[in-house]
Amino acid sequence: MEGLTQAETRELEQRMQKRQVKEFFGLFSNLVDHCFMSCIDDFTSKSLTTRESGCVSRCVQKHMALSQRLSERFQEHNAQMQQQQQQQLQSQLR
Amino acid sequence: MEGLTQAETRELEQRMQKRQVKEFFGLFSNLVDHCFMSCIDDFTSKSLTTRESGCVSRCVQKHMALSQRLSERFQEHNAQMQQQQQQQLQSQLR
Amino acid sequence: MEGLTQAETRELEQRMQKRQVKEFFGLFSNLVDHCFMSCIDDFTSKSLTTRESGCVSRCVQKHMALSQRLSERFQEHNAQMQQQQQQQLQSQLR
Amino acid sequence: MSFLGFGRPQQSSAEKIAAVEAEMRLLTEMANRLTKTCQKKCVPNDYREAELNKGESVCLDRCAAKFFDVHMKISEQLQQESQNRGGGSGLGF
Amino acid sequence: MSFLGFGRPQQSSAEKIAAVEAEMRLLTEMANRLTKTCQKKCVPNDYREAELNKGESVCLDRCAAKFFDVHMKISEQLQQESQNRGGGSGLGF
Amino acid sequence: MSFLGFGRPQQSSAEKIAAVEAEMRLLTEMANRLTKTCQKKCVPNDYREAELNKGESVCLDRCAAKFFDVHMKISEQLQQESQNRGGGSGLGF
Repeated sequence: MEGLTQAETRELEQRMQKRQVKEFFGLFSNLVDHCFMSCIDDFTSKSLTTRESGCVSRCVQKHMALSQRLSERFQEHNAQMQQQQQQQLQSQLR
Repeated sequence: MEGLTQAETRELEQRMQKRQVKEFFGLFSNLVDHCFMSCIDDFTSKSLTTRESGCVSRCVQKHMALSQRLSERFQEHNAQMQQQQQQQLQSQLR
Repeated sequence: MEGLTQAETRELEQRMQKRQVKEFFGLFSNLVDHCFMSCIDDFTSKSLTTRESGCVSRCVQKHMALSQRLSERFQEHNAQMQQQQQQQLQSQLR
Repeated sequence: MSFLGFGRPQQSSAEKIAAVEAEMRLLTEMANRLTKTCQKKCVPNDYREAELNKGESVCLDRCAAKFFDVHMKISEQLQQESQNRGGGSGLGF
Repeated sequence: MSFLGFGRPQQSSAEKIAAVEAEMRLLTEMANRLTKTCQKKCVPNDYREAELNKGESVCLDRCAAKFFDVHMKISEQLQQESQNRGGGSGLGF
Repeated sequence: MSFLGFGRPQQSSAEKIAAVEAEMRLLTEMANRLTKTCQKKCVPNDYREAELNKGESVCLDRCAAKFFDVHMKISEQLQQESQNRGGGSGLGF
């Protein structure tokens, strides 16, 4: 975070924390929606069937695995982008 | 709202009002979208057909009935959750 | 903007600018999503095929044409609404 | 001269700005919904051409006209409903 | 007495208000998702009738009950997962 | 060193914070879209297994690479378009 004073960094961190809470609830809601839509199809009773319950549990695990994997690809991509921008800047400064 | 002073309650109410306006417009937009997507299919003319017009009207009425019903289930659920939390707390304090 | 002082107008413009940046990124993300979902279907390689690449490019162009056209219809509609409101007001004041 | 009553007298600065902002947000939201909806209804997803053809263009114009009608119709229906019940948005939550 | 710990002592005004606001936002969000999801599961899109029929009503009630169960179940699973990993949300990003 | 020009000299505190925030929001948004899109493209909805299998994993990696390419491609196309028209976002509204 070059370019920010300590006070600015603190202010930013507080805002980021708030944002993360909001972000987390958004992702959580999306996950509930997605796994419900994918797994729940039996409305002859109000209790989850064994099949539905297992499906939801696997849906959550699979979602965590896939978002973990995509997160790694995303970070690699960002690191690469930053490197390219730095090289561009340096060649311009020469 | 135990735990809030009068000034805090007023501040909160003002924010809630703003939120409700925003919330209302979001629900309204969703309703327009949903009923349009469900009912409008004839693009040979720019006026609504009798069938489309009737479908939209029923779509709105049905949506209100279903969101009313789900709202009741939601409130029952929340009341139950709160009761459980209170009982848990009381048994911990004993 | 009748009814706003100069300072209020400036404040409003600053907020609008912020809103437009946010708005732009939202539209951009929607466009990426839509053209990706519509055009990308081959996951046997990690490079875009010629077909996919052409499809994305046409998707963007077509999207710009259609949102331009709908934007014109929208503005015509708003102008008409405002005119109606003004006429209504004037007939009430008579 | 406004959907949300902007222009009422004796509003504070903050209230006036908030009202204009809310109205602009509402219009933007409506424009985005219009685009998304009429794109789905009128333009196929295969993108074989970059230009809108005649049929698509006419469809978009009619779709827009119907969208404004449905918007107005539902808005009136909700107001009606809300008066019958004596207040409340009628949207449930 | 709150999902988000509202009512903890020694919070500032702003913190207390933010906590209540966050909780209300969360509940509203959940209510909206419930409506959208159970509408898709239980009510066909053709709108031949304006009233909910018996079958649709029963389906909505069961759908709501299952929705709360799934919500709770996933919430517990994420907490479990997060404890196993020693922190983090487990949602990836 | 930033998409949004963070790091330009002589910004006020509030501007610098807003710029960093905007950039983080943009990245989070992009990450969420990536997840949603590639999940739809690569992972079937029946959830018979809890683990990603080999085929799904490879598909996700390729999907991510293509997503970044499409993102970049569209970004360049819009910039091009906007220069041709002499300003404006080219997104219509």
